Amino acid sequence: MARMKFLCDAERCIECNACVVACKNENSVPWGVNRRRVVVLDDGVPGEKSISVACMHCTDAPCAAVCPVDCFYTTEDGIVLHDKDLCIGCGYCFYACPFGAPQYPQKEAFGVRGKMDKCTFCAGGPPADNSDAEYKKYGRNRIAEGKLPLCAEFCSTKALLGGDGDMIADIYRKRVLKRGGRPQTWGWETAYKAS
Amino acid sequence: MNTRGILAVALVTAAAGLSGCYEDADVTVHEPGKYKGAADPLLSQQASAREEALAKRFQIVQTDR
Amino acid sequence: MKLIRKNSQASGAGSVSVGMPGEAIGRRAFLRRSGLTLGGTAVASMLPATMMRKAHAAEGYAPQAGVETVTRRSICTHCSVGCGVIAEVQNGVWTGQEPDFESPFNLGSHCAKGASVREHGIGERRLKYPTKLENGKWKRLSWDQAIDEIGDQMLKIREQSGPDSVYWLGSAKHSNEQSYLFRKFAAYWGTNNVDHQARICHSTTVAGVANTWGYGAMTNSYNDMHNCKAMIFVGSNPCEAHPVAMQHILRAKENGAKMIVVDPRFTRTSAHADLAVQIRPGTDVAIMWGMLWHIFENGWEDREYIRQRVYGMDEIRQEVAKWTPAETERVTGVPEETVKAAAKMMAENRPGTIVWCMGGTQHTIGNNNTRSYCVLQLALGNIGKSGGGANIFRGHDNVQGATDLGVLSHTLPGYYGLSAGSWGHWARVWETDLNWLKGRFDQAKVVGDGGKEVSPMNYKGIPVSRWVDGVNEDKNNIGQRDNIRCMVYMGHAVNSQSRGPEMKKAMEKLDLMVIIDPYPTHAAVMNDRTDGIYLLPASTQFETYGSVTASNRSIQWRDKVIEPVWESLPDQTILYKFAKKLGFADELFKNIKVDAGRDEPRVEDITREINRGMWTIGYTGQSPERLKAHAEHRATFNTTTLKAEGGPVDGDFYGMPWPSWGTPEMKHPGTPVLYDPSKPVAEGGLTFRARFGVERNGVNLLAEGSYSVGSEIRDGYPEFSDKVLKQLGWWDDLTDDEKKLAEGKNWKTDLSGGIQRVAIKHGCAPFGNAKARTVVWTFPDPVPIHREPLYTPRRDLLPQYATYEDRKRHYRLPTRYGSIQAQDFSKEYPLVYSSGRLVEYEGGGEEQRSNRWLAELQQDMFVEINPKDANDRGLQDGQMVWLSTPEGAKIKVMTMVTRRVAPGVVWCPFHFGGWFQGKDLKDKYPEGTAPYVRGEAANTAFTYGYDSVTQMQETKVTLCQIQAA
Amino acid sequence: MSKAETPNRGRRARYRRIMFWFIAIIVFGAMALPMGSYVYTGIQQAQAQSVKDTNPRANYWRAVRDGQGGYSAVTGTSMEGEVVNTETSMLINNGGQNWRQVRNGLIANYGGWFLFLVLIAILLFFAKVGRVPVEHGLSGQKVQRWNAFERFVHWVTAISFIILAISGLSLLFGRAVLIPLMGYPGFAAYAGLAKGLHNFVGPWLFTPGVALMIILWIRHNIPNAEDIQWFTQGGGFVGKGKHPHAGRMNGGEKIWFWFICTVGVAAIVSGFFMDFPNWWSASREGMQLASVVHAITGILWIALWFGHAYLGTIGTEGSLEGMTTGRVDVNWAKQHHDRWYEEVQSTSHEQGRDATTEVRGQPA
Repeated sequence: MARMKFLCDAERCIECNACVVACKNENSVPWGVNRRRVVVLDDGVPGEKSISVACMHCTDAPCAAVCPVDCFYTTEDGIVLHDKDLCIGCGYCFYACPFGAPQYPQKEAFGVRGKMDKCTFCAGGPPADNSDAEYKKYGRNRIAEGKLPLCAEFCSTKALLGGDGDMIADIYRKRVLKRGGRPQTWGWETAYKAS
Repeated sequence: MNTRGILAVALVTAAAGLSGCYEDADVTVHEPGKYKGAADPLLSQQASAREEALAKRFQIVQTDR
Repeated sequence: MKLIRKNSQASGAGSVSVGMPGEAIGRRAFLRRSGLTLGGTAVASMLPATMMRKAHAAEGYAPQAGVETVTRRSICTHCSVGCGVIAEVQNGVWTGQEPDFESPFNLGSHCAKGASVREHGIGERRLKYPTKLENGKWKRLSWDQAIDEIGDQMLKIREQSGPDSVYWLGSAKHSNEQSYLFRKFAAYWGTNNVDHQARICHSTTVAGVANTWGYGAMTNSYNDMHNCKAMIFVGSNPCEAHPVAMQHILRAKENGAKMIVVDPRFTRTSAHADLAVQIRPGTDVAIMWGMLWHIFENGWEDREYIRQRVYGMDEIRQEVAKWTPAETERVTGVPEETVKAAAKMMAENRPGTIVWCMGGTQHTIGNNNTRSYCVLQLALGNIGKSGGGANIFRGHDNVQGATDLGVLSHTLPGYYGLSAGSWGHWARVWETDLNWLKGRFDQAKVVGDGGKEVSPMNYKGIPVSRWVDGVNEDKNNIGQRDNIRCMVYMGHAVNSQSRGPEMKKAMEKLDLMVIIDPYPTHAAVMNDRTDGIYLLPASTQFETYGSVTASNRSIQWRDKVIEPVWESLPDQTILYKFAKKLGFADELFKNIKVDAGRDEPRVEDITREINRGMWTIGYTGQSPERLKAHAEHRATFNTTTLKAEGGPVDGDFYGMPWPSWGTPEMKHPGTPVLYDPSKPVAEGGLTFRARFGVERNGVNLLAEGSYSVGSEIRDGYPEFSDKVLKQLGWWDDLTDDEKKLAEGKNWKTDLSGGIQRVAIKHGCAPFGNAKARTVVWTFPDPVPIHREPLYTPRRDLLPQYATYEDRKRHYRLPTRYGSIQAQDFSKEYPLVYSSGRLVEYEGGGEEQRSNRWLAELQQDMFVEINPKDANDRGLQDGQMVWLSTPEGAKIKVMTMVTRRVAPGVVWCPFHFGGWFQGKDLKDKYPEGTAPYVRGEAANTAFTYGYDSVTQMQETKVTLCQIQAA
Repeated sequence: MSKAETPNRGRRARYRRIMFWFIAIIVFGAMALPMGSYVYTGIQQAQAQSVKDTNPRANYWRAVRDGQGGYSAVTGTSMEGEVVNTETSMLINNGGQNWRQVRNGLIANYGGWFLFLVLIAILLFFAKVGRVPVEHGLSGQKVQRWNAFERFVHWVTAISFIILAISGLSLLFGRAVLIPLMGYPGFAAYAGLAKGLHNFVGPWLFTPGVALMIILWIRHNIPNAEDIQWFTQGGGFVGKGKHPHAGRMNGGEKIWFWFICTVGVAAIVSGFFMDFPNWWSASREGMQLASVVHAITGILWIALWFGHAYLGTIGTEGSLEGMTTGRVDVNWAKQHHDRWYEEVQSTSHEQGRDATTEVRGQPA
């Protein structure tokens, strides 16, 4: 059984933010809510690395474990989704998530946050697949169309891999072997020896 | 009601209550793969039916040609 | 909700769109409401989502279930990579974007900008209808009224001051056809005062490179970089400027290529490099010569290659000998070992490519810089090889095409120049009487650049970088009858130009400003005019169709995705309307069919006219039919070689990268790698162009013993003409029809294409086979030398590396060099100020800052400052500061304390606008058109300084000071 | 006690001692061993520190695991520039997992047990002790104990407290207890309402109520020596004996008061922290901590409130009417708050009036 996963190849990610914008475009995500983001560590110094991060669709999802209304569910192919009709916007999933995936359209007094929004792996939510209702609440359901998340499909350097975990692992392993096989050519271990 | 009676009732209530309050300490109560909310049509489809399409798509996305 | 939003023009003024959510949508309104009724929103949030107000933006543009979806194909309009865009359209509304996996350029990928192009169809912040500024207020007009009023005023100016007083500022955002039409339009108006952004991005490249080996374009392609063994990037940051190119670059790296980045900043690209060389801004020639010193010292140069194909390397050696490791380090600040390591890396890993961008070009010595890059590559023997080359990444989607098609003040389409012969050639193509054309220009001769009298028709016009001086300068000092009185900005961002306060002054001095753009632009708001600004809504390239040239010279065809939104019109329609008003429409559109109802010229006809005249650079083989076939069968092209493998376009290179010689019937496949003799010319091979004569001072300028595969002449040869054919005895290979047209003509002017056909038939390059020249004897510095920027912090280097003398006339204008450098500002302004790109924005940034998806990612104009400089000034990260420069301009920006810049250097992105010297101009935009993100334009504070050959502005290095605001 | 039993007793004592240590070791082991993993990771981290300079690529991931932030173009700010979603520049948040274990494990588990056991204890106490009557019977003579404003404040606060307790407990235990009863949509609707009520009643009603009560009654709650005596005598509840002396507030009430002033205020402050994330740039760690503090203090408060409610209603005869009508029976006052009663009497005598009133229809 395929299990859908994301993997960001840090050696390829260039922080172009295509994934962020692709998600906004495909799912009409409002300003301030970012289902995906790119984080750059060691910005501007040798060793700088960029990583695109969103919901990782955990097997034992902490968000699901702490949700007081139990609105999360996992599809057969391992995509963690949630039901906005059940969500009460309490923020617990945001506290629990290691990746900062849950997002809220508001942050206001009296804990008013609106319904939690997060990456759906472009798989929509409970309403009928690709219905207007589903689009409005969750965005597009590409999985039902036999397509993969647009962030991964649009990635400028094909750093962001989205799809069956085994296939991703396979591709990534090949890349690592290719880089590893030429010790002089990849990575920062050698890069700055000259200077 | 005598003390003993009250005690008995209290104990029964305690047992019932404790069982109701129980939440596992370390393991999530959510059951992976088990859906408990409103019916998502995506779930009524067999994932294996999609699997091939998605695998093919992945090859298209990731192939360097 | 109804999905049709376009206003039919018949519905007239006053009616607004149907189904346009406009301001009333999204979080902004949601928040505003929630502010008023706090309890209300709180309760709303407890309701099930179905009952909640929909918080999703732009929902009228969401895909609808059960509605038929049409797929259309276009090309991204942001940078020059040429990424394929697949648009999904429902009921005429652009509802989705899909990856174009078949495109050999992007293989489905996009960067942030490419992923956002659907927003063009939403166009919330677009300029929605013709508008003019009257008594300080924006007033809506109809198109006819606007054209009428503008036309009348232009004709009045023409009468009073001559045609040169109206400046036609075009754009790299035009399609090829629009670019061509725009240049032709200016010619028919009677002026050479026409230019576009290429002047301020790669003009020094074009001049420098074309004068080195023939053509001023990227020699190879992004895809060809897969074959590189080494890559050196100078002043180029593809991670932010050309992100999809990084796919090919990283693939090369994974194949084992070495990567060197030379940049004053530690860029995102540096982060992926094997070696980052952080130079002091403006020392490009020094670092190149420093590397070359090691190459010559160790004998790493390719001697045989130089002997066969390079002229003047000995003169270079003499100059390079001065750049000892110590001197290189003194000037550039880069340690000797690093320079040597870079040189060694390039020498040991061949073929290697060089990539450069604005970091190298935007200097007073930009042409020296670009030539020094070429020399490095020639010394290593890297030019004309797959995996090598000078991969000059261009900026805008069609800056290559617009340059090729001559939206420039010094050339006609196809780099034909402004000589009488060039005009004659184009008059023949246009089937216009040359004398009538001459009559359109100012007749009185003026004193030209060299001090000789010259006709305005043959005198290069004022470049875009200097239009400000064309307005402000005393008219006795300029090379035309009167000052510029009317500016037409057709797709131009003025915030990409330097000297903001001067520009503001110039704008206020003009009689008339006409801004034709999808957005109002910074130009509409940065001045304090109260009258005489016209804003005309132009369509984007997604609302029309035509061809576009990517950086690698490949030409791609765009389909129309949607009808023009609001009341906008495509550029060709606007030009037709103006031509009609100004009285030369019939002449201009003689061979171009115009759809009378819509006033829309047929684009394919324009393409064919281009094919008929562009012999110099081989834009002649790419007929609309062939271009469309390539678009359709793009999946059949190999993604490394770009060659179609089987299928209907078998053997062609994708987009027929120019030159695609001869007529379309000749089926030349295009030239994927320029000057590559390993293939026959008929299959895309080439030699260096014989452009500079056959010998100089007794030295042979033609190639020696080097020729392309299959050439019947096994040595160098000059360019082809009727006479050469006759001498070679090949004249009779021409058909009788060809002979008629070819008689007395050469490969550039023979409208039959016969001369090219016959030359290629014999395996020869029509433009000859010569050596590349490292010494450009016609330039101010024949051998590229280092000169300090006008505003330099290193006064100690001036005795050796001073700039040029002031010039009385350079592109019609007095141009200052030495008199500026003579003043010392380095004490009050100790920081070096540089600028560059962000990945989310492009150019003036008007369309990206108005795009909600992109604008969210860069909400503040900032200045990067090293922690040391910040601490010295007591500045925190994220604090507002004044950045002031020696000419008195100051901008208010936010700090970003970062080690991306070295101490002593600060850097700003140049895409911001909508602020001027500390003031937010939001209220000055026509209602509903202010970009989401506004900020100070970096170039407001940039200072004087122009390239000695092309008038490229110096926006990569000046001096500044930063203080807390 | 006979001598023959002595060795036997000694053996039994030793046996008990051994048993005690066994149990202690087992309990300690059960508690401490999981902590061992922290020690292990701590050692690992320390070791990692020493190799930090040798493998830069690994350093990156180490930094990520350390929760080091970076740069992100995504700032989570609204169009108006307010921060809506925080910490976008953080790649991995380690605290979440700990928070989850504390909340789902410690709090939800032991909190539930604890509350339940407190209830049982009260029930047992009631079963054993029964209702504490007014010793000398109701006199029919009443004395004013709480004025109208005090009563108003008390009841507003009390009702808010009940709402907060029920809604709060629903959010903590509802998933386990109520979803099986109400179903998913039903519970979600209820939980949404509960969350809304909790978030509004807390700051709007409950907090001002608590604040006012603290202001109104703080001078009566200054602890004094007699309180110690009150406690040693078990507040007069345990065993039938002489009732200890007490002022307007007895020792028990003072405990309740100072509990509110400390633990209660902590609950309120942590509640505010979570309720108004827009007022301060509340970090995820801050919110996690606040949520844990809120839950623990809330549960403690509810537990103590069980006792307060018990004593104020069925536990003590004559208490409730003090808070409902404002007046208490004189005999009740003499029994529970003798010092206060004396004080009230003396001040009113000085003023030349009687503090007590005869209630019509009541037996003398």
